[in-house]
Amino acid sequence: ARARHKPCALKELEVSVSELGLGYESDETVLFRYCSGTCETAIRNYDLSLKNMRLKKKIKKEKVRARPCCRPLAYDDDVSFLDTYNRYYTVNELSAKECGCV
Amino acid sequence: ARARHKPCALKELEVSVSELGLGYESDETVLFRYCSGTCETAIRNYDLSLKNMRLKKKIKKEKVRARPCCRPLAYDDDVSFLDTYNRYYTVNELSAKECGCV
Amino acid sequence: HSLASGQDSHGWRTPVDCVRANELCAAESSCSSRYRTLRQCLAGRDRNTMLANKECQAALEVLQESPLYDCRCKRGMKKELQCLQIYWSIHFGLTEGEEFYEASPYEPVTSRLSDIFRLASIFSGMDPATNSKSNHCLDAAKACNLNDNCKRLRSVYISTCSKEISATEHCNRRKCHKALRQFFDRVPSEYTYRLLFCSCKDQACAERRRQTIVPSCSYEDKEKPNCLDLRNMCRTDHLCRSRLADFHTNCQVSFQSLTSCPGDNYQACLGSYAGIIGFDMTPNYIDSSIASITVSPWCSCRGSGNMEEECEKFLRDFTENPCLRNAIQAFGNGTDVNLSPKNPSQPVTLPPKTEKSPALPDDINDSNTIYDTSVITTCTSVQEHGPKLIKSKEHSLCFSETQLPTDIMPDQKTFVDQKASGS
Amino acid sequence: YSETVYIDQPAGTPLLHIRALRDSHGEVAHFQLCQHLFIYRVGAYENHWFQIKEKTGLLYLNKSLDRGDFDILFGKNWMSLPKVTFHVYLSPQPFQGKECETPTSALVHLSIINATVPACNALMSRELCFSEMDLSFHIKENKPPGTFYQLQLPPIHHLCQNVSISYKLLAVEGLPFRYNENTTGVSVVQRLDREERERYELIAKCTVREGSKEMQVEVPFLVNVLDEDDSAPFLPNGTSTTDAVVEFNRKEGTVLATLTVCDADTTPIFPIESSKKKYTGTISTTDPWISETFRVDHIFHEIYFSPNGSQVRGTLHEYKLMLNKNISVTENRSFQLDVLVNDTEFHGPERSVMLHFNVSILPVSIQFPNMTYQFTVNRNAERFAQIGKICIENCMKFCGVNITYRLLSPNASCYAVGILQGREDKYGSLYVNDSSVLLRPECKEIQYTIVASDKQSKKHAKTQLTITLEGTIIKKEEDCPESCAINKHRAECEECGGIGVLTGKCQWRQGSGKGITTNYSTCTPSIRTCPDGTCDIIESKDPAVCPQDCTNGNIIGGHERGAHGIKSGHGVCYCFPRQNCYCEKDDIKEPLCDDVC
Repeated sequence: ARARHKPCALKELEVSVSELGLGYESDETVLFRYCSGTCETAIRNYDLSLKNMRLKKKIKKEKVRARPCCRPLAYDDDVSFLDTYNRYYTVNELSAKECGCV
Repeated sequence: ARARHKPCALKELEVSVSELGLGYESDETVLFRYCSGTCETAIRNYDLSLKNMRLKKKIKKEKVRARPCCRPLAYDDDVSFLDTYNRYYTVNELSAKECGCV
Repeated sequence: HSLASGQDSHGWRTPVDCVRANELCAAESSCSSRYRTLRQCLAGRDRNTMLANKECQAALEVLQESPLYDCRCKRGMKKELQCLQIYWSIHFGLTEGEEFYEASPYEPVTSRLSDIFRLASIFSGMDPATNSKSNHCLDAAKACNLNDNCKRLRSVYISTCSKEISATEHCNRRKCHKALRQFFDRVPSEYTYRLLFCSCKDQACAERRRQTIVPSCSYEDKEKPNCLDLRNMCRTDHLCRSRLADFHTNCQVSFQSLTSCPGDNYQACLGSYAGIIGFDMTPNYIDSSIASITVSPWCSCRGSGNMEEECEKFLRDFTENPCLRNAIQAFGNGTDVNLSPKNPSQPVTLPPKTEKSPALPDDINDSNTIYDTSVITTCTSVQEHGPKLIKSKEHSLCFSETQLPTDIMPDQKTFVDQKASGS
Repeated sequence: YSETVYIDQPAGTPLLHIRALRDSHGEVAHFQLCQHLFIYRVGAYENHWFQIKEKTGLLYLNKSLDRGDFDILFGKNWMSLPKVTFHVYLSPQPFQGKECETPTSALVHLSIINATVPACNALMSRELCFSEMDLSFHIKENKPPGTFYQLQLPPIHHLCQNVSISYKLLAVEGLPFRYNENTTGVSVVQRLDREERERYELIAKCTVREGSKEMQVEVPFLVNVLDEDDSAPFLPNGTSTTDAVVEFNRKEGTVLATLTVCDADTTPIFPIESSKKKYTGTISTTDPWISETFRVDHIFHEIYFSPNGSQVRGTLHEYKLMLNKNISVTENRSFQLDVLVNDTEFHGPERSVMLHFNVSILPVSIQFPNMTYQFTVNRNAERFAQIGKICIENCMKFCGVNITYRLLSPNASCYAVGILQGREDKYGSLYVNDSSVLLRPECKEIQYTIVASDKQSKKHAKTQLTITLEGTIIKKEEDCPESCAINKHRAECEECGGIGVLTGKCQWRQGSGKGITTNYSTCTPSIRTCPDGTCDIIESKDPAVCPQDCTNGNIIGGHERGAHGIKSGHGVCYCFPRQNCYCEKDDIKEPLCDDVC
């Protein structure tokens, strides 16, 4: 059976700052919260119409999105840390606080 | 040069109700407004980190979206029309009123 | 008659906070008028001339009955600053004004380090100090980042303190101090102490501990002021003055107690040390050495003129304070002195010996500790203790006559002058 | 002073001995208590219990303090350490009944114990020998000798007659202190000189004999010498004269020269204002121009002298001759400027020293080096392309001289180039102002006259500037962004032009790629000027020229923000002008998929 994906929801993962891959080197850990899952239940008339119009080439060569996205609706507070060179950095809008289908 | 896409913005198209592909047959036309364009300037640390963690397989087999979507933030009012069988229909959340990168 | 105020089992007045006391007094005409009179009496006049004035004397006597007289404040209470302003409006005038040690306006701390360890292990699921594995200071930062409140307020002060304003102005120190005060006032000590007093086995950890308060902005400065100047500046601000008085009250070396801390309460000392962070007097680790823990405010005793000894004594309360050092080490090792708390109500009967000079302001510690001098009184035990250098002026020296340190007394001789006159 | 008083000690019990040293030989010390006792957090009470002998300073119990008295004094607010404090007033002549008025007093703390006095054998030898206050004394220098302390404790001596308590003062030979075995008094036997030695560390040793038992106790006995202003200022290396030359740096606040004056006395650094007033440094001149044009700044810090091996503190005063206003480039004069340094608190002779500054103000000329400026500009250059810098002779050395640069162009139709100058810049920056002109074939070589003028002196200089247009015009790529900074990859970067480009194409700066570094990869109109960590005057004209250096917007990804723009970044940094900048590793090719990823 086709892999069924869970509905769009907030997940969390404790990772080290280095693992974020932003270029910072620090052993401090952060709680990385992200949005994962499908938005099948949030499809609107808009989406159906847009999909049809792309299929009928009424809309061409345009970057349009004909299905809702599971994305953060709000972000956590900034997080700060000391890197391995003893310098402080602050990263904003790193972790999701609330998810939704948009 | 690489096809450069314009930033996410509201576009509009006048189409007949039948062309919407929702199954209604009517020659009445509606102003279909949709969101089109890229969201490059709306990328956040969240997106970069989520992308990195997917690449490092810290997040696997999950439907996650590591880039903002250009999507409607609000929808126009409902639209009504008389179809070819002289029956009235009303369709809601058909057309975008405002677009944004989420 | 005495105003409605709580009374303990002794019939002594139990202190209320000064905001409440002020309200009680304001509601009572004789008290409020006397309070006004006393404030005028205290305004700038020498205490003795004030006491000689009948009206001031009468005002004082009435106020002794009011809860205003021994009201106190609580750290982090609502209207803390207002409470302190009321407290100092009375007590600043009634002390000499230049006491070396001022009594803390805060209520004595009853909680102990062991309470913090329990809470810390509940929150983070591991005993903070016994996690011998890795870098405790790094673990403390991890624990903080996993707690929303700690993470948020830590990020507020770090981003404020590390934000470059311009090529010439390194940071906004005033905002940085305010953010630091908020962090230490609003985040539970289970998190803040772990960041501030974590124990270290390597230099990286010790440097991380030193960096906790972002010293480049909150602590270091182009030049070092004189410590007495720094103290004077601090005492012009009610909050700073109160926190410094609290530090002196809870961390002042007490030779009678096992731990060198008044009432053997490490928590009280650590709490008041954390309380002066975010003020002019902000102290910090002076280096990232793991051999010794030395903290100090950013000041020196250069340029003290005739007050060098007083300046050095003030500085030693930070740099050579066995109570503070033991408290920091105790927290780092996850140990606390579990003395059964003495029953405060049981009055002292044994002839207590007065504690070491200089005189502490009164009722510093209501935990009824017996103060006595624990100086070695006989030299017969020198071998057991080994030769003792002049460690610090509070400790008695114990040398046999022939062993005086040469740098002071190359050929030491007893000075006896038979003919010296009596006066 | 502090001591302990017990309940029911009989009236007449001696408590402690207040000592005073004389300021001059004729003085006789008189001691007096004031009427009130003050009990902290309790209040003030009539003093019935304590009295002092006016002539000897012996404080004693005037009335025994019984339990009733204790309750009166301390009943209301039970404290762990009941304590009484009061002042003992000192006067060189007898008191005329006026109380608590003399400026000199000693503070006495008496701890009141709610128990009867312990028997001698219950006291530890430490308590038999010494009071618990530190034996640390402060004696003013230059004062007559006298006894300043008595080792024997009056109450112990009174109470423990059958215990033998003897003292010794262990000290090195030749110290100015004597110990009298009969009175146990310690005296200073000569005037002390702080500038010779400011601290003496002795040891007080006490031996307690009771029957066959003998115990000894030793405590530090410290004497600090208080300083008086008894030293005149002197010149450390004898130099009171120095040269002060004003040439290119003519800016207000410039320090021209410094002379130092030493003083063997200490000068507390707080409160700074009063200490500065103690040592004045005034320009002595009648010429208003000199007083207007120069000022003297005085700073001082503590230094150490070491006469005969011991270390004593003194003060080094620095007098800096500074410009009090900008000086015109035409000003040209030489003179000697004298500064009178005065130690206001020293009352001896030679309390002041005259410092001499040989001032020479040299005129400086506003001229271009004898050359004309020639630059070539590519016809594909875009607006805000930086062509080069214009500078009069020694321009980088000038300070406080406001040189402005202007272009005069005879050939109005080919007016392609402009000149700008940042507020702190000492040079003019040439840039392409109208790129459409570059495309006109008739404009090949454009001549300008550059004028540099000094606002204050109205002096100016001129030179010629020739701009030669070169290169064949290339067709502009479609779909290229307005700013080079938007491009994330080398290919699209070097394909496109953008505002500020020199040759029609953007340039790719390949960084080191390690961690967060100032050497990040990025696409720029000109590697020479952008990014260089400075948002210069031309870049600041349009956010699209060099957002890497000038952005105040959000920077996403691993970065460190400078005062303006990106100080360092991770991987590739790219910017959307007036919006965000991004720094991210570029080696990850993420498929640009729209739907399901």
